[in-house]
Amino acid sequence: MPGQKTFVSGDEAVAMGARLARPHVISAYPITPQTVVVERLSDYVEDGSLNAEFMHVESEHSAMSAAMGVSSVGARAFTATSSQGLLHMCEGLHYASGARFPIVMMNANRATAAPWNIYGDQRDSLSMLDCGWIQVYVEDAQEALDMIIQAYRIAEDPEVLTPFMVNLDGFVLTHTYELVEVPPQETVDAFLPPYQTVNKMDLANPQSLCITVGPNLNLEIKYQQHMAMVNAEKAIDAVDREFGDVFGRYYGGMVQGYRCEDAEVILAATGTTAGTARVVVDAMREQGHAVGLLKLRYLRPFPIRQVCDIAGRVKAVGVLDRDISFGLEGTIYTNVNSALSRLAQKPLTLNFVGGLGGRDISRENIESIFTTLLAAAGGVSQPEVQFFGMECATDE
Amino acid sequence: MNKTQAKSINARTIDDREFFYGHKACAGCGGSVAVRLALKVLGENTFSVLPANCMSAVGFIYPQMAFSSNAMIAPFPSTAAMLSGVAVGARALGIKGAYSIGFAGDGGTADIGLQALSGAIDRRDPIIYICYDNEAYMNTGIQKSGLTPYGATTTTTPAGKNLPGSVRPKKNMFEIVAAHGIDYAATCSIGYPQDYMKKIQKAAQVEGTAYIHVYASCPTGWGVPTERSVDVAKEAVDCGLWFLAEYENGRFRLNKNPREFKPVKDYLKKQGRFRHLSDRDIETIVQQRDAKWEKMRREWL
Amino acid sequence: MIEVRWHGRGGQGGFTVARLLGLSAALFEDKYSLAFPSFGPERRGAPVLGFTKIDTTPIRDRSAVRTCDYVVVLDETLVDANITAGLKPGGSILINTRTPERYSDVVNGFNMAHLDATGLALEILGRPITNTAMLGALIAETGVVSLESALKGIEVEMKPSLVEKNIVVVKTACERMKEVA
Amino acid sequence: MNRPEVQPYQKPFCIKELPLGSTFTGGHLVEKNAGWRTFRPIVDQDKCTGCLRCYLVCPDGVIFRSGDEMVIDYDFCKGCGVCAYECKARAIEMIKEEL
Repeated sequence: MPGQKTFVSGDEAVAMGARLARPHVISAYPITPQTVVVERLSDYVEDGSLNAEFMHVESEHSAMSAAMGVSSVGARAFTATSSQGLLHMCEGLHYASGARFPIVMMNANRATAAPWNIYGDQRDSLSMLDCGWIQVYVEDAQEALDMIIQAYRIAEDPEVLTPFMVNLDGFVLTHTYELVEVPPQETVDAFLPPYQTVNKMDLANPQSLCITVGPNLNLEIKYQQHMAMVNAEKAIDAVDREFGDVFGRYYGGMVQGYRCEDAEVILAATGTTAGTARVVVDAMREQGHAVGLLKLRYLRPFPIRQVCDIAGRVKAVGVLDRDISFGLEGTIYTNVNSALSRLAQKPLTLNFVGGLGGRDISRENIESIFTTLLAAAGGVSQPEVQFFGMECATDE
Repeated sequence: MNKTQAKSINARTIDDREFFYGHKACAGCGGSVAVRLALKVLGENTFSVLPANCMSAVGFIYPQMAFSSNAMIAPFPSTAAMLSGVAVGARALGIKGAYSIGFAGDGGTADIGLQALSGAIDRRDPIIYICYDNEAYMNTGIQKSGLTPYGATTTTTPAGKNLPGSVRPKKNMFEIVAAHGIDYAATCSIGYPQDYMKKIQKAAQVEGTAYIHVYASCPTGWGVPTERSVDVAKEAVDCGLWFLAEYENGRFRLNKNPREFKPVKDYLKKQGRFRHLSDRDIETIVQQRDAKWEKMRREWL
Repeated sequence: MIEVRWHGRGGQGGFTVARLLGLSAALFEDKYSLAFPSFGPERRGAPVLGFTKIDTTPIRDRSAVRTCDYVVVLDETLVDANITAGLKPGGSILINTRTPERYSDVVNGFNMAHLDATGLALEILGRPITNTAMLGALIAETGVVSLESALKGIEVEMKPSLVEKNIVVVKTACERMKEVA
Repeated sequence: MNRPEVQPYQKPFCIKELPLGSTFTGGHLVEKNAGWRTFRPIVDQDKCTGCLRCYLVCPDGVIFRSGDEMVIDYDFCKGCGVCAYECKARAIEMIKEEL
């Protein structure tokens, strides 16, 4: 049964993905640019196309707390937020992962205040890398829809039982309309069975949840949680393969290399930026430059092996961060370097920070990044952390 | 949510099982009386949610689990939000005949948890929210909360040369909740356990959201000997500094309207937290009490 | 380095006296000391521990105290089979009791001293708060700090209304320990 | 019995045996609270009128009717004295814990 073609925005694709995943309860608080997700879901609940309860919570902190309550009785919870909202529910993020509640949440990547900015960058989700949530970054609306469905399969896997954050670039993806194939409900139902778990309150077998664990066993419990996230890679790859077999779309699991096999330099990027980078790679390849793109899909668990296998061989690796961890460098750069440091011979690496607060990342920006990388590979020394696309001098 | 049989609830008809047992609360803890009795009234089919407070801190210390019916700790601001999620999740799963009940303290209700409680009432989620009020943040060592009464010394409102302890009156939680147009709200005291049990049962039969505000003494925080714990909660009502009332169908009702009160001074002087009060402070407290009762009698009778 | 372990119940002032000892050594005897409770919620009635470490050089080690030179028991109902666990050879145990013979076996060979601290506290303070009485007993038995430093510590640390009586308690405790010795 | 009882407890030997995340069985007791008290309540069954006020207000739920007697679970009584204080018939006395 082929899917039904639609022309929708990233937000709408997420709402459709959520509807297909049959959540029991949606608890969400509106925030730009996520609002269309919750508006569509409200329509679906009202028109009966989604048999779910919609909780009008009074804040994002309560959105996550309610979602945890839902999961604690074994029901499937869905929520969505962005930037300030994500930060407001930070306590709940750590809480849910520690309680092993497989909640799925869409996060519209958006700059964090102050100063106020409603446009896209990844400061919000990247500042939450340590909160114990699986994090995937999608490139287009189709991948957004598909990953909401895959997210439940992975998160609810008894070996994983870890909450899952699906990240979409604010506006550039959430509010951009494109062709999306919506898979049929029956196929999705076969792919994504109802949520079954022992990690819940049960009238027949009363449990205590979110208990206190002191120095006697806390270290071991957190090791258990860490290993579940590390081993989630198996489920991620398996679900990606099965999804491809069933729905015809393979995404490559943890990462997706594009023309990296014979590349001299590689640029690592996430989300919609990877899309633009693909176009620049093709163009520069025609001009005879051996450049490649490493699309990082998952940032937690982090694809250490894949980054080493694909990017370890080249002379120079660039990492594009729509983020800056003040006082050091881009957060993705820190993670990629940590992975590459496992290699006996670490390639030269450069960090390209830009696209903050909705600043467009143009093809020219990426082309000049590749040119810089090629020069660095040729021995021209370069500053390790470079802000690109600045519209005023930095008078350093 | 089906209704418990409407048999009148008392010491003989109450469930003889203990659902909150072997906990690590201080000897004489009033809060544990409130939790224990409520769970016995409601029976085994419950989902309890407690935020960070004494009762959760003493009830879930791995491997000693004192709750033998389903129970869960919520983030501090989230009692009513998480509890709503439980109730709505259970409804979505078609789980019948189970009560979703929250136990938060005074600060957990009137301060950090107020927003979530307001949201739950607004949504009319099918929950029973119990605030056990020991008039300060006791779990963290007796700091002032929004329900700390005027004149009480706490570690953050120390009575000294310049201040008589807390200088603000208790927030009026009962009427704040009622102002939401909640289906049922009541005030109780562990000193009047029969009245408390009856109101818990009534809350369980409510179609919609119910709120119970129960006065629950804290020997440690109030500076009373452990054996007097329940009696001091009773005396609070008898001297008029607390009251037993209900809000239902949009109307208030006073359950107990004593002709004359026991002396406030006796009630206060028994407690370490009030021992410093001057006669003038006590006079202020008596005036505040009389003003409150004058209003209640005028409007609620 | 001298290490003292105090056994009390929540609300009996076990940690207050552990801190008082450390303060006296640090402020009045040019020593370095650490004082800390057994971390975690202190529930009224629940058994709790307090620790004092005193040394002539700054104390860097922050790991849990495994051994100690002296064990001080403020409430004899806390005495159980492993009350002397961690006590160093030659160390002593002090128990607030009127019937020390009852504990001759459980102190398994360690030097034991005792004081009816409850009686003394009721006599002078009118309340069974035994912490400063047992501090007096410890000083008399071990000289861990001088009586004078301990009294100065009380003056600095305690509320004015409590200072005078507690000074009498500590002094009397010392005298009564000397009489028995 | 209508109250949870202390069960033997073995610290998990390996990660697989750990509780899953932050979830554990309800009503799982591994230790008593008897060590908390310095006084214990004794009921004079003759004076007791069976009003059950002590049963209602006991913070730990350790005093209850069994047959026609009031029984106390001394494993979990903390000796707070509420029962004795609240007993109108003066049928409960707090006596010093024998050592």
